[in-house]
Amino acid sequence: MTQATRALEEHFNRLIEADQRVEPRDWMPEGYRKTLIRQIAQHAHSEIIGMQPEGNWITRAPSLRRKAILIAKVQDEAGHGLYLYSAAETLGVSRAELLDLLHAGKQKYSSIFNYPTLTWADVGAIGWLVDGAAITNQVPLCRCSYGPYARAMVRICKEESFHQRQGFEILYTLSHGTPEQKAMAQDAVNRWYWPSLMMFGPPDEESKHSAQSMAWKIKRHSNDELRQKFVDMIVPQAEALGLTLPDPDLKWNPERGHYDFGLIDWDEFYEVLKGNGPCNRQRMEHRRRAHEEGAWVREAALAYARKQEERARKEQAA
Amino acid sequence: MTQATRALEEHFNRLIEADQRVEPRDWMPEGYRKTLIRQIAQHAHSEIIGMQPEGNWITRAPSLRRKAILIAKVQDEAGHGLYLYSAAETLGVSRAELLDLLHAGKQKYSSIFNYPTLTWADVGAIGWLVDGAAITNQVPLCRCSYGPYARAMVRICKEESFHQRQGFEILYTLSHGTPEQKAMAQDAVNRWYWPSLMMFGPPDEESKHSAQSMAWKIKRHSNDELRQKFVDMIVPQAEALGLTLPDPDLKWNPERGHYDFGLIDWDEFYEVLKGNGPCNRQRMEHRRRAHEEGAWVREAALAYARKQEERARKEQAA
Amino acid sequence: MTGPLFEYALRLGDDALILAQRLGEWISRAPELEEDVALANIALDLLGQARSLLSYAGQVEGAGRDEDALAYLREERQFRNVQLVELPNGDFARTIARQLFFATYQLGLYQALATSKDATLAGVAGKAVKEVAYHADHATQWTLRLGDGTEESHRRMQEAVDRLWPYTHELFESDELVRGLAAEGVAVDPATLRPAWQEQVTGVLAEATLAVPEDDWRPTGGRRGIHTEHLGYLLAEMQYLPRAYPGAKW
Amino acid sequence: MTGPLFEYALRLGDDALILAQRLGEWISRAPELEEDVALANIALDLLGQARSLLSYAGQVEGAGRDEDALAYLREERQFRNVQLVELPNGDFARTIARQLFFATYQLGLYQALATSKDATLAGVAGKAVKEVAYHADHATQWTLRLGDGTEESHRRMQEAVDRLWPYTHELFESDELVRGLAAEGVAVDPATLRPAWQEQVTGVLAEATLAVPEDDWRPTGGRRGIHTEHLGYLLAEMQYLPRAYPGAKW
Repeated sequence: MTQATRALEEHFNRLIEADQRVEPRDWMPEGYRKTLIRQIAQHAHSEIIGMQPEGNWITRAPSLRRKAILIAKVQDEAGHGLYLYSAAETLGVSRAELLDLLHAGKQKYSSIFNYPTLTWADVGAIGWLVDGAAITNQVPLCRCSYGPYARAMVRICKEESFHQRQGFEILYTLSHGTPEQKAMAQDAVNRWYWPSLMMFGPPDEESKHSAQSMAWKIKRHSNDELRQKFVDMIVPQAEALGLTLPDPDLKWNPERGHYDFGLIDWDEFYEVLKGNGPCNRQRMEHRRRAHEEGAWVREAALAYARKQEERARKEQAA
Repeated sequence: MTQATRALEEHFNRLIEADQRVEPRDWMPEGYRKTLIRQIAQHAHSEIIGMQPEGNWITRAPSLRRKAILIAKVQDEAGHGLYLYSAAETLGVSRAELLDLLHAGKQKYSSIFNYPTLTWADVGAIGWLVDGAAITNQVPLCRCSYGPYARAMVRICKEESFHQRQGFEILYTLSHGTPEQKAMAQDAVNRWYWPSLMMFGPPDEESKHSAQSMAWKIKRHSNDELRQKFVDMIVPQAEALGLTLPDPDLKWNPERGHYDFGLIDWDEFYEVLKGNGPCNRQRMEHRRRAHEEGAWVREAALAYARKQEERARKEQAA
Repeated sequence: MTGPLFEYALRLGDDALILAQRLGEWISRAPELEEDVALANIALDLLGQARSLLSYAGQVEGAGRDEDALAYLREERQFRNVQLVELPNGDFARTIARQLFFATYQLGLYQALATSKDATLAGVAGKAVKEVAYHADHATQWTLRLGDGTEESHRRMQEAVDRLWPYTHELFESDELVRGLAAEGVAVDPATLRPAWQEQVTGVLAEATLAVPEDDWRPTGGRRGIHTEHLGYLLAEMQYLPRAYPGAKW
Repeated sequence: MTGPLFEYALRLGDDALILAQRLGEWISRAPELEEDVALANIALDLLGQARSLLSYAGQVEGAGRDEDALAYLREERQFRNVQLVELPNGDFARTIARQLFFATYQLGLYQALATSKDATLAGVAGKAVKEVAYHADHATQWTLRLGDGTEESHRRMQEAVDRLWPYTHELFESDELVRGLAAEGVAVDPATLRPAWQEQVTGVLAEATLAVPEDDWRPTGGRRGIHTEHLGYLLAEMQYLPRAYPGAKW
């Protein structure tokens, strides 16, 4: 390491230490850059793959108001994807490259989106549980040490908490509707509860990247801390909904000041992660098909832009 | 004309005169052959294009019994197509050639199939009116001078009259059901009545091919005679259904011993014939797409058959 | 018998509703993320217009039907949209051609309707003009890119324009009902919108190096509830839940 | 709570019903007329089996539900078919691969079920054996033609086999319910059908010059009402009319 590099690294470390933001113009260790690219890309991919399970209900939303809210929500996810790919671009990697990595199966997206949305209530359950877990994960990221990512997260978190309230409201309406509607809501919660707990990633003792990420202040809390926080949040919300959570071991622990909860089926988690969830193949095929079927459109836009440039140049020359 | 040909022609004329059947092995005038090919092909094409408007309701039939009856009916139409293409093949033209002519827009199918099936009641109206008109047209064809065609018609007519009863029964059930169902039935009859009268072709004074066809005993009755016969048949059936026919001029004429009926909109007829009916483009596109998307399958079957032959030959040689 | 104003509001509302439904099918399938956003945006605008117009229709009718009763509990034969908006999306070129034709029509319509003597219609139209101007611009930009882009995009865009052109005639059909309302200063006679539309659209097509199709076939019937065979499938999907759970609130 | 026999009849009935519905989509779209006839024929056979089985389920349940109430008025989560039969048709190769896998399974099942102590199940199965033997033969012949036909057909058929293979595991899953009924001599434990199926299918694939896929992914859930996202659309279309006209007779 040259002396110049050592000086840069010290500057970087001081920024981190002082809880200040690292910006694209700043020098940063290669590991930091790689970790951020991996994390931001995975996050961006999750937003765009996440459009599918909810998008599945756009044409079948049961009222025009719900349809409008759902379209707006899925549109927000596309927008979040855009912010996040832009944040990643500040680290020197283009959206097209990241999409190629996604399509080649070389980068991941959140496993939660590999479960199917079987009924309308799933849209509510995703809003309440999945967006709820996402917010729990993401709120600390608003203070992430990398500036562009932190700023994208501020904007995203604001919208996500809106989405979570909408999901809660869908479930509330169902659980206070007809007996069939209440059963539909309970069934959706039963199916989405455990996968939402898995969204925080493996238990701390198995988490590969956590320690370094915490040191770099990319991450602020461990997986298990965040998971506990989430459980503590949703238990009273489930009561307000009049729905139960499918965990017989769930109960308040006055000593810990937290809810205890049952064992997570980590085998299922790793199976889905490996590609063997109910919808992994479907999600990737849908995504790849949209990309491939859109290739001629993107090429046309490029060709047109080039022609326009050419014309402008000729006009100037004339 | 050589003497031999003259002798053959006399034999042909005697067969026609004596109301006997001309068979594939018999000599026949080129015009007779061409007329038959055109008519049988158009008839065959009508059967296979006719699968579409009714096929449109297979996945949406309102009871399992109706679904089964409808599948069987559409299947019969495919079967009729097969008999008729076979009958045409006895005249020296292959099914593949005829399909190519259909797909190229060089041969026609019955214009009736260029109207959309908008509701379930349309399936009833097609059965009752369209199959009813078809039978009226086809019963005399069972005595057509060309043997293979006449025999195909015998078989087809038997099935068609079954279909007509089923259509009648669908409408009867609807017209004796809820007010909405009755309205649905009446609406379908209103839409299919006039087009079904057009199925007999232009008025006699405008019909191009009729005189020669009658002389050759391919055709036995004029368009207008058949149309009158059809109207006389359906008026009492409509009464039995409790439905009205959308023609204010329809009334019994005791002098003629027939029902008088209103003027047909021949402009509409010629527009549809020209290709400008509501569904002409859709029907042709559907048909062409099925054919094109099936090409690789037909090629595979052919390739496999050749390989099997080859293998059999080698085995024999060994 | 329902009145002409009810019927007129349905026509406009159904156009917007059915097109919003079709555009909604695109979301997560667009050629790029920006277009997922743009198409969702247009769908949302149209859905908003549909909700206002159907609510108003229900109010005018006075039989207690709200926007959802009208959207979810009518049968195919009771829908009043033009056939253009119910056609399957096809590829991106077809969707863009439809957007160009429809948005240009709707922009002229709403601009004129914004001065309607009917305060509600004028309000809905006035608010929507800005939205629809964006829709027209979006479609125009893409028509230029696809028409004057690559060989393949040109071919596809020309095919799309040729295929959909026949369905544009129905947009400008007038009948006694609309002429009556137009005479009262309530509605806009669509026939009056044609010249400006023609000029605008043919101008865009020319700039996009696309040929203007010949007028031949003129499919029609939507305003009388005569639709293509595609609408029934769209409605079966759209209306499924309220049909399956009669009386439930969502 | 409904009894195991009701549940078992539903499983068999729903498999037949949903596959019949999918095959019905082919009619007028087949590669040649003979296949329009053949696929319609198979759909009709399956539909007939479904009607007998669902009628019997309704009878066993004793709650007054007939075949139509069970087919048209249950929701997605109440359907008990395996996921294999609800998957979209795809191209002809995929449809044939599904037919090969399913008909071979169903043939073994019905042959065994024909000696069930339950007279109705035995009767339905006994009658269906001949039909299903034809289905299996039809699929086998086409698998050979496509696998050992042209390069393109081989590629497509292999792709189809690979894609659908994971869904075959579910066919042979047994659970307490079916083991209980099997112990009483009423049902057939599907696990017992696997070896013969495997031998038969791999034999056909080998003759068709197709590779037998590796076992990896094992999607499942149909017997508990966990389906793919495709089933909801199928049901929305299939059930539309009875949902839209509650109580009407057809």
